[in-house]
Amino acid sequence: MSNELLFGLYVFVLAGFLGYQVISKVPPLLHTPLMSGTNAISGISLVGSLVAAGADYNTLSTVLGFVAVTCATINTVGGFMITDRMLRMFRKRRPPAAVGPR
Amino acid sequence: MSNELLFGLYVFVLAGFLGYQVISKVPPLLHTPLMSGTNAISGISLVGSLVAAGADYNTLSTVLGFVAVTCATINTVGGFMITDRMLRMFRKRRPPAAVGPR
Amino acid sequence: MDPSLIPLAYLVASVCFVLTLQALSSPRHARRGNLLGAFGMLVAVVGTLLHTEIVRFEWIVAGLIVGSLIGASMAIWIPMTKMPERIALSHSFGGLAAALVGVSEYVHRGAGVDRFTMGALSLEVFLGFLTFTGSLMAFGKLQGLVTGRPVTYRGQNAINVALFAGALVLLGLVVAEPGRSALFYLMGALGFAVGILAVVPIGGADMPVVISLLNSYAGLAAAATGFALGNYVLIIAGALDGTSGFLLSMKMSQAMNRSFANVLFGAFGTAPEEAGAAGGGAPVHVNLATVEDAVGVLEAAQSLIVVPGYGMAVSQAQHATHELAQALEARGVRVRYAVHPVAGRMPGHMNVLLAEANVPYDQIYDLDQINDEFARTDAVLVVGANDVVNPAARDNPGSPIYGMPVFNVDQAQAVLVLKRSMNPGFSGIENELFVRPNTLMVLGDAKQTLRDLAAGLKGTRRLAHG
Amino acid sequence: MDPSLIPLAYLVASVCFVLTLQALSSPRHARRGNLLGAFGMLVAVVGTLLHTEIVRFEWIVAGLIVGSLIGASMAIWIPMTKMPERIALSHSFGGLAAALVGVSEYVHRGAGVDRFTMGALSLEVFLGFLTFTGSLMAFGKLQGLVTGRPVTYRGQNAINVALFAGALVLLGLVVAEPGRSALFYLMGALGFAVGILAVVPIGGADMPVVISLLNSYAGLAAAATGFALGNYVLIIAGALDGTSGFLLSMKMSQAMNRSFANVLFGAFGTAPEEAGAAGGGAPVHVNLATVEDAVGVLEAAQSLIVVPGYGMAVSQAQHATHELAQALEARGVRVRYAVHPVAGRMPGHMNVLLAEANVPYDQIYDLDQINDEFARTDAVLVVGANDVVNPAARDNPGSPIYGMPVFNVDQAQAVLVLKRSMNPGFSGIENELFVRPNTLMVLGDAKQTLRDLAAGLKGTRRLAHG
Ligand SMILES: NC(=O)c1ccc[n+]([C@@H]2O[C@H](COP(=O)([O-])OP(=O)(O)OC[C@H]3O[C@@H](n4cnc5c(N)ncnc54)[C@H](OP(=O)(O)O)[C@@H]3O)[C@@H](O)[C@H]2O)c1
Ligand SMILES: NC(=O)c1ccc[n+]([C@@H]2O[C@H](COP(=O)([O-])OP(=O)(O)OC[C@H]3O[C@@H](n4cnc5c(N)ncnc54)[C@H](OP(=O)(O)O)[C@@H]3O)[C@@H](O)[C@H]2O)c1
Repeated sequence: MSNELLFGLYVFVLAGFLGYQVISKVPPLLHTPLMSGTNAISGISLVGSLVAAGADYNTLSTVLGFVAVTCATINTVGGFMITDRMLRMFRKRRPPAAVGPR
Repeated sequence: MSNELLFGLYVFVLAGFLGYQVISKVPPLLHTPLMSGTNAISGISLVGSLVAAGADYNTLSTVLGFVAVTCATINTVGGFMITDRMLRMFRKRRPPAAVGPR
Repeated sequence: MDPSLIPLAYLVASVCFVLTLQALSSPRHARRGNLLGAFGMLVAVVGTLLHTEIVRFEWIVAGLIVGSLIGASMAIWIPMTKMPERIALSHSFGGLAAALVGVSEYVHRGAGVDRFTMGALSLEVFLGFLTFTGSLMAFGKLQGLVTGRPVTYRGQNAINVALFAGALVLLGLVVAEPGRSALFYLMGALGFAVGILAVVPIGGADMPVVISLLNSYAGLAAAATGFALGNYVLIIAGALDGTSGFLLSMKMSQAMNRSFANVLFGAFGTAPEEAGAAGGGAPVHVNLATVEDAVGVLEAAQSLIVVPGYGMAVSQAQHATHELAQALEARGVRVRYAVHPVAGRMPGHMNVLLAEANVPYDQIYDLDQINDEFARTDAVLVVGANDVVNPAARDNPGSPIYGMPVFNVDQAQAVLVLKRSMNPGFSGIENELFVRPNTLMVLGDAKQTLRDLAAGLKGTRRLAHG
Repeated sequence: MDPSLIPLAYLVASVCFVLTLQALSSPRHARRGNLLGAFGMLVAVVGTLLHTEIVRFEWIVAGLIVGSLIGASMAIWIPMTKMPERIALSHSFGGLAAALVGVSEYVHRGAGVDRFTMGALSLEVFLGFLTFTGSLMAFGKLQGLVTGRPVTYRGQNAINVALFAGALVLLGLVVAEPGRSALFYLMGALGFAVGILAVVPIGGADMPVVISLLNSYAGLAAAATGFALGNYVLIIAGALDGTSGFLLSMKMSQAMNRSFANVLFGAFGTAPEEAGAAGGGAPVHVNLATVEDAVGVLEAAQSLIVVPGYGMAVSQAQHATHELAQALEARGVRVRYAVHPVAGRMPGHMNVLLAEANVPYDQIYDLDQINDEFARTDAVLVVGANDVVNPAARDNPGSPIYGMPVFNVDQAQAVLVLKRSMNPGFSGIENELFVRPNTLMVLGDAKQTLRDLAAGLKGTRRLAHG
């Protein structure tokens, strides 16, 4: 089986486990920022789009690439900005202990 | 830079993060089993030793390989067995809640 | 610069993304983590531009500018109450992007691609389009552009399953012979259709589950892209998104005590009519209370728990809620907020709104933290919540939401419920709470009612202190 | 079979290892996880045997048999109290194995290896030998084969640093020109030496920190092997071990309120003489108590907290402790166990011993869980603990262990301390607790004393119940 696929598998599996571990530590308090945050990260498909839009394959590819770049950019820029806007709002009063068992 | 190294880096970094996440969830109660458990896992160097001992490069390599296989086997077999012996001993009485905040 | 740096840039980006999610484990560093994520994205983009195949930049620049403008303006002007809609919408963008990259890749490489790459491409395109239309439907249902009620017809699930199976068959054929472009596009079209048809039968308030699930599909699509392009940051980011979306939808289903299957194929929310009938229409002996009555209750209370729900979002009453709470705290009342995991229309929905209104997050408690406190509390203020405070979920095995963990507000001394009418909530079933003797219903838009209550309290401040 | 299956087998093994560590997050599934890990190891080994280069099996089989016999017999017959020694020993085996693989790889490939591989090999050999000798030293110190006292001489740290730097220089040279085998072996020898010299100056009771740290080195060595052989399961397992060892040693240092540097270069444990002098030799007004006095205290108590320490391990008193506790519980006394993060000689040391004596783990409490309870407790039974109950750490800024979080046992009504003498504990400093008015010192081997106490209680059972 091809190396490409193989390495991809290793990376995918490890990242999957890592995701599970990290995400399950996020408290309900921050679930909405989590959603918009992962949403921003998913904008990483931008890197694929850039090649499509920038490589001079043929017009169709380029146009599709352009649309893809636009969509992906909306996600990343929008996602990170709105997540930041949300997280800015979270303030606390008493020491974290008061938040109760974690 | 060579693909080998590159993929290795990806895997190493991801596994490192994963290790951090997973280990930091292990309660003090199980720190000794954790030590002997990782000890058993570190016996994975066995896979390296096997090739050294089994590939007919030259006598020195083979002998070194043999010693390595022995040492690594001591770790894995011993490690997993003793960890199991330890974990068998952990019993509980009241519902986990009684263990207090986690 | 040296293109061989690209994979390193991607590694850096991946690490940043992981740290972003790690930082979300507490509100303290979450914001820094988010900025780090943005930085990582920048690194990834700059790295990509080193790519030797990239020869012309006008389209790229154009796309980046247009996208940034749209994204930024959405981010700045969208009200917090519209967050679910916003997320649904951008998932659809993400899906579309992935799908289009796949198509353009196929157009470019043509029949030349090897089997494995072809499989990845096909998955990418199928999941991409599915996410695209599915998320748009979800958006429509949340916005009310499409009816929030489940749209059902005979053999619906059968049809959907058939379409899905069909897509898989096509996938197999295309992989077997990558040249068959017609089949490839047909498969994309099927993804397009499945996205719509699979979401149509799902009730409006189940959209959060759908959205999270589509989030994980989008993640898988991204990962597939990564496999197709041999791009590891795509695989990593995709895997992270995938697990995130999946875990969230799991948690939601659990918090509603419903199986995935039930959420996706149960057409939940069609029940109301019958349920309503069972409930015998509008319930009797309701304590309809005036603002004055309610003010009286609040004055008498030493401790108060506020239970916000979807209604608070609808009437944008979060600020009014906090103002009332502060007025009461000024009178020495202990005020706490109880937020149910599925209150509102997305996970953490209420937390964000309360945070927007400057409610400190350590004044907000989870279900398990506070549920025993209600019995020891003088008054509960239910602001536009309904299902999450429905005792039937606890007591009445016949109820559609039986078994869903709910707040025991009915155990408090007095319960004030602010809503506009006696209508049921999302689940469409009657709420016994509203006819309990210790419940006072204060009908009207939540924001207005809260303002009136605050005013009423002011009026009586002197009395209270004198 | 098909050798291209090897990487898949390794992937399966990696997943198993991750699950093993995940399962350790609770005692419930930990055991199953461990078995899964063993299974993963089996898969990895079988997979490796598909390797085309493996042509002769006699040495392999021999090694596997010998190793299994030694490993198994150690695992079966070693007493739980010897766990730290056992782990130190097997770390040294691990280090040796890694180093030898590196050497044999070098012998085989000779000057032909490329730079990158050479770097990995060198790291592997250096860290391997360092771990080998370092762990052996640690083992010796724990066993008492080597003096547990820090061995120090002028310019010691300077010398060690110099050796380490030298090794790095050699590494650079070898990588620059892989042919220089002499330098390569010299570097290995340096690792050998550094391992010994770096551990010599560290006190016996700091060995746990050293062991964990060496554990993480062993992990890095394994990872390096993985880089050299392009073997990903080695990289993954290495990374997991590395982080585990590192995190544990961090936690220990924190629990002792000491920096890494202090542990590694502080020669901690040389202090006793001066400290002893400062304390004015053996302290005065000690309440030396007879077993009868102690029995009286236990009879009067309604609640008791047991604080085990290294001494319980030394005298193997865990069973006697549990028997006494049960006798008291039979009389209606509430008994809890308080285990300090660094009680004993390795993390979780006391937990394992108590588990061996069938003490249910939910009767055992961490520092932060129980430290406020002492003030509300009638009696505390200190079984061979010393430093972890030394009030000086809390009150006396001059003390070497000042700032280390300790149990507030001195706040209890009465404190029974079981130890053999007035000698200090590992840290070598006097313990004010022993001269407090509410402290009773019951000198003698812990196990014997506990037996006597139990007997004493039996004698008075009738009274107590009548
Ligand atoms: N949060 C999630 O992630 C998630 C996911 C899936 C499903 N759900 C479902 O969504 C529901 C959430 O429960 P919930 O109690 O928060 O909301 P709910 O049960 O949907 O009830 C909302 C209540 O708010 C009232 N309301 C609407 N507009 C109002 C206004 N302007 N002023 C005052 N009241 C207003 C409505 O009554 P009137 O019309 O009489 O005013 C309605 O009864 C649950 O059934 C949950 O299962 C949530
Ligand atoms: N656990 C870890 O991971 C770790 C790591 C690094 C350092 N350390 C250090 O190790 C120490 C552990 O503290 P600790 O309180 O558990 O132990 P300790 O401070 O070393 O004291 C042990 C006590 O047990 C007594 N003892 C020895 N043999 C005995 C026997 N047969 N019967 C009765 N008593 C006996 C000794 O007094 P007598 O000689 O008078 O009997 C000694 O005072 C701390 O200083 C900690 O910093 C621990």
